Amino acid sequence: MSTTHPSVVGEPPALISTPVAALARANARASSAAEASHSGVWVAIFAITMSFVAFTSALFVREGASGDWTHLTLPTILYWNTLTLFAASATFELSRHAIFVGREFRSASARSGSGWLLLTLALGLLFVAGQFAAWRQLSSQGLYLATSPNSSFFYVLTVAHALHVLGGMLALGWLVRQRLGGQPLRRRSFESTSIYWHFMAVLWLYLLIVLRTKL
Amino acid sequence: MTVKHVFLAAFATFVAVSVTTAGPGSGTISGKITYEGTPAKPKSIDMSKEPSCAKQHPTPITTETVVTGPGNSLANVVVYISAGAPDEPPPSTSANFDQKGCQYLPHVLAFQVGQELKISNDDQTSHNIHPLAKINREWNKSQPPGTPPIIDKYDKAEMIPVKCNIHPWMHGTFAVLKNSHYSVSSDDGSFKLPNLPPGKYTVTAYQESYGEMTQDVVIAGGETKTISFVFKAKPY
Amino acid sequence: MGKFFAVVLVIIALVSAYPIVTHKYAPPVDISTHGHAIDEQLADTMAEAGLAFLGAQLLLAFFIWKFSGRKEGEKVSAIPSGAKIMVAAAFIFVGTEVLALGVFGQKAWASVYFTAPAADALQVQAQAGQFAFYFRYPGPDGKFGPLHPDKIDEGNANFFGLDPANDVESRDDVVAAEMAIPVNKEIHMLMHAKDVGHSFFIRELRIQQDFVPGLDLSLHFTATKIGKYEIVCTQLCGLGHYNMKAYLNVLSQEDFDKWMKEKIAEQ
Amino acid sequence: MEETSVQPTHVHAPPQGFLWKHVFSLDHKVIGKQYYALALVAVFTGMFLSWLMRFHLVWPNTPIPGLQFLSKVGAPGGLITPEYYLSLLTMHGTLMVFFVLTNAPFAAFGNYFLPIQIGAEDMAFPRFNMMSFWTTFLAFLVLMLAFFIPDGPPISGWTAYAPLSAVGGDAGPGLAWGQNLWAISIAIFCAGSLLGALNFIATTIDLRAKGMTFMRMPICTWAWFITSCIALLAFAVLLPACILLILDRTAGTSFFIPSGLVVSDHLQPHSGGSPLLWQHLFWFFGHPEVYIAILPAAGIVSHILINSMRKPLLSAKVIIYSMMSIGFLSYMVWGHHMFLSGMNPASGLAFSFPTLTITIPATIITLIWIGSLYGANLRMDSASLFALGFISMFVTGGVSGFFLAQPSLDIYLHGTYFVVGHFHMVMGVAALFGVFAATYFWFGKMTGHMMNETLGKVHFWLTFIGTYCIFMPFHYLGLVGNIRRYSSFVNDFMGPLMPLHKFITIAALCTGAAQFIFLFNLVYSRFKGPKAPDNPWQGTTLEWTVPSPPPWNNFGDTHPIVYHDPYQYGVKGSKGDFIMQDSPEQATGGVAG
Repeated sequence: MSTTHPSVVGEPPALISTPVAALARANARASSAAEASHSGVWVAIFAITMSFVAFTSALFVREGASGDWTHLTLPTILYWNTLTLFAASATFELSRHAIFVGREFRSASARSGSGWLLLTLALGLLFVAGQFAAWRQLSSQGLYLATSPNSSFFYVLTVAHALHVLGGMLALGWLVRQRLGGQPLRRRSFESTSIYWHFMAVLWLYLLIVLRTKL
Repeated sequence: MTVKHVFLAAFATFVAVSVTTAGPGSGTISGKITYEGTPAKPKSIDMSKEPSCAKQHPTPITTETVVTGPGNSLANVVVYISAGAPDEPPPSTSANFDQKGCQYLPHVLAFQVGQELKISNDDQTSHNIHPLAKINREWNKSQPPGTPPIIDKYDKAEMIPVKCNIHPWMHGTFAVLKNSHYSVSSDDGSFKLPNLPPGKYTVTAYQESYGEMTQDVVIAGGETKTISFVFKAKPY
Repeated sequence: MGKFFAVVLVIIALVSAYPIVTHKYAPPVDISTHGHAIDEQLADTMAEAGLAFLGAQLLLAFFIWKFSGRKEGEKVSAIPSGAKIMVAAAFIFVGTEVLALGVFGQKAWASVYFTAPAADALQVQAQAGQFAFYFRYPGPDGKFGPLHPDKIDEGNANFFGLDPANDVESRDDVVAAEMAIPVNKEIHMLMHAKDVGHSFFIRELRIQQDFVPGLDLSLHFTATKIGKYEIVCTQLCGLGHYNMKAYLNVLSQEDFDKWMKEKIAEQ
Repeated sequence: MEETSVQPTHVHAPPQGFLWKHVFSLDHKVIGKQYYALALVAVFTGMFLSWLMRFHLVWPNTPIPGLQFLSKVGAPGGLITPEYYLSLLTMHGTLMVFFVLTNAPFAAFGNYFLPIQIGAEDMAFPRFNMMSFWTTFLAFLVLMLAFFIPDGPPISGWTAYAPLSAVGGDAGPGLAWGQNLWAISIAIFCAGSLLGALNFIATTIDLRAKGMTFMRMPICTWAWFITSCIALLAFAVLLPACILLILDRTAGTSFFIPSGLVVSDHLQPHSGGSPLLWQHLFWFFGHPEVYIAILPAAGIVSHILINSMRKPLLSAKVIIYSMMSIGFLSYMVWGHHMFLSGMNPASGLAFSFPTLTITIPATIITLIWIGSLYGANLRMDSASLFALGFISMFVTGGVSGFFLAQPSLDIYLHGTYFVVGHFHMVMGVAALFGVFAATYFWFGKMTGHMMNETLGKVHFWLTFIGTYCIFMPFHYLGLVGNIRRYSSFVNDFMGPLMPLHKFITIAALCTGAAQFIFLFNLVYSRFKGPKAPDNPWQGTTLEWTVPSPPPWNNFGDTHPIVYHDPYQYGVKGSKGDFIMQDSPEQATGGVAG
């Protein structure tokens, strides 16, 4: 079977049962999977971008196609939410600083940076709650999903974005759990999460501009 | 519904049936439906899209939403007792609705709640039967030539417009009624509601494009009361 | 096995081409003023695509004939010119074809879609609905009455949703289930969809265009031959799609005037 | 590598127990086989539906015994109603395009062989991989549920054009809950495909073995990689489109429904939407979808052909670049499906040109295949036959594309059987030939048993001749002007065409029946087939370096190192006329690749 193949330099001999070999292999595997998480998150960002491009070009087509588009005054709370989401990006960066830069970096089990991570999580929650408040505010004005094309797009875009933010918070929650439990943290996983998290802020800014723009 | 209710309902029905069938002493309402004003001119129907039907009508047939007769009479008006008579169980006979020459025969079909409705296709082409019910369940089925009749029934009283989706000119009406006291006015506009036990009744006349009119009638015994309905016709 | 494959492939290619070459299955005779351009374009494309089809299939068959039947360890070789000639051939032959068909061959498209209808063209409104076409002529006043979707009453033959009680222009509008037009006269057709997407196709007229709900399109054409032609729907529109059709009745000017007079009398 | 990772996060242990081994397995090979099985169920269902349609078209008054039990309303007395015909048509299209042509060549074989061919132990994200299959399976169940609801399956075709698909039950039977199920199913399918494509891309980028540079990847790996990039973009657009459609149908929004529609005498409450918006979004997905089906098949065919010819292609690089340009161009041509939809006529021309341009890379690929045959030492087994048949089909289906790419010809051919002939040839049958070739080629590797060659050849001949008999006449019908999607031919001039229709139906019934030979061969060989050696076809790529079937972690405890380009054939190697990718020996002589 595999014995006919040359073994890789630097790898332990191909003996299936030795625990050392299994552990080394598992390590190599886990690292390659973490490696992949980096490109995985970029690919995911690409796909999500494409979806939102589809949504927003649908918005432009719909806006241009008919005369029933009346512009929506966005609830003021959206701007506060924008600040919140960008603050969450900043606190994420602060946590990176606390975890990977300086002395704390040496101590693998230290819980440094978990405070910043928790704050990021809280700000993320605050953002979603803020979006919820914006929906409540609109619906109290009698603007529901089906009221007008602009309210339809408003709900579709903000809900889709909020769901993606919640997805990011799941990853964030996992990081927090690792950190609080003193578990080792992979830099790759951390960075993948941070790329996604910053992307959410940028995506939101884009959506806000699209929703504000009058054609 | 409890067993008691079922029993009471059955008993009431039994009584009602025995009373209605009790020939002597029962009265009749009869009369005539007319219109005043100018009704819309019936339009001829062009069936060239369906040659197998078109050739069954050497002279083109016309629209049947308003069918007039001599002396300003109105045909195809459903006259029925809308209040005063008890609900009745359906008869065992079925109400037949035929599609022939891309026309509904009859144009207006009156039958009772729960009564078997039998729809058959005598044409060489597929028809589609789409009763646009609002209170009852709406359905939409096609009937290719050579397929068995569609059997159905309705649970609630309703005036249901019927259309064929394949042939847009085919329109008709199902009048689903609660009791057996109904009549569809004939070509001379006359109708007759026999076998009415003494009592106070509300008589309703329904015309598919003019809507409905009602009158209260009291039947004292074995008498025949004549009433008339006059619809306001519109030229457009 | 290889030789058998080659023979079968050659037979398939030739049998496939036979009905095309002999015009066994061809579009019906064109009756429009613009259709000849489409027909020429079709013939050109058929010749080029046909050559490409036969060439590729026969070459494939030839190579399979010649190089199949594997003997163990037999030496293989490559076509001396390598991949470059393939790429060059594709660019030169197919590229020219693309240019020829894509750029110079668009006359037909332009003649249908890039020209404006003549000012004196006869206006006809075509309405597609599940599952019939109806046509409307403006009548003696030359004006179409406005449409009111809520007034549509098919059982009463009000297919367009006209409101003659309130709209004077509607009272003389002629509505018909067939499309009668005078011969050699340009027709400016206004297309309106009542419910879902439909399409308007007359094979002999080389005209096909979708009805898009909410988007009233227009099209113009001239028929050159008297006769009755089928109008069919080519866009999936629901269960009666297969039976959605009407007739185009191309009449002489006198017959058309007579037809119109009868129709006006019927209103 | 970070120092923080002294402990492995999880040790990838062999799975235990039937459920984890065969059902909720994280193993890409099991998932690949699951996709294959799903595609197999879908393809036979789809084929059965096409039988019913073909039968009904030519014998409309002959009841099909037993059909009334499948649908009492749709087929009273065994006679198919017009709406049930459209239901069959819609479900046939949806099953074939999504659950067969996307699943079989791409998801099934890609899952199984992409990691092995690049020397990886598994996909980058095995959990996502499992989720993507089960999501797809759920989408399949949701779609099939439409057969069993009283409303019946939808009748708006696999393209689900709005507003027919958007206004609900008024527009016809099957358009209430049936259409809802369709839209939900496709949305779920998109999610599953996105997960799968993400996995393919990340795996190809990150998990290649030592020495496996991009240019050393086998052509089929390249095809799967390019396809997953296309799929990522395409499904990312279809998903929002489906969400908007579902909202129009259930929440009363008006994205696709304009004002003033009167459907079945009901004035619709919507206003201002744009039906063309759906068409744009759908075809932005829909045209690339064609390449999602055909590129993996083209890659597989290249891979098999090289092995059968015992020599490399004239240029693998040119094929790969051509595939990339096809993928790129596929996003600029969607409008050619909409020439007659009332777009600006100038954009018709703008879409026509890139469409015609796609012919160039496609021709390059074809010429390289055919040209590479020159001087070959061609083996004619079942896999090879199907690969060669693929080329023939690809050419036939490709040339008819020439017609439809031109708006002026589309004026006549749009909506006719010519279109049906074209896409069945190039997207349907050609892609399926790729799947058949792959099955005969890799079955031994996947199951440990070889398939029966005689049955394979019989299957090939019946299918090859049969499909030409079915789909070539479609082009003729189209030229005459026979309209597609008609449940029966009541048109006046259809009479003379009926013999041709009968011929097609008989050919379809026979060709369909021949597929049972294949099914039998699959099942029989799985259990009774001779044991498969590790490298039955003397192949060079990494899948032939592992046992048949490969162990759960593919390469045992070794990590393969790659020394060569993938196709070292026609050389003097220690094992014959080839050198395997992971063998360090140097090639002497041979043909330039």
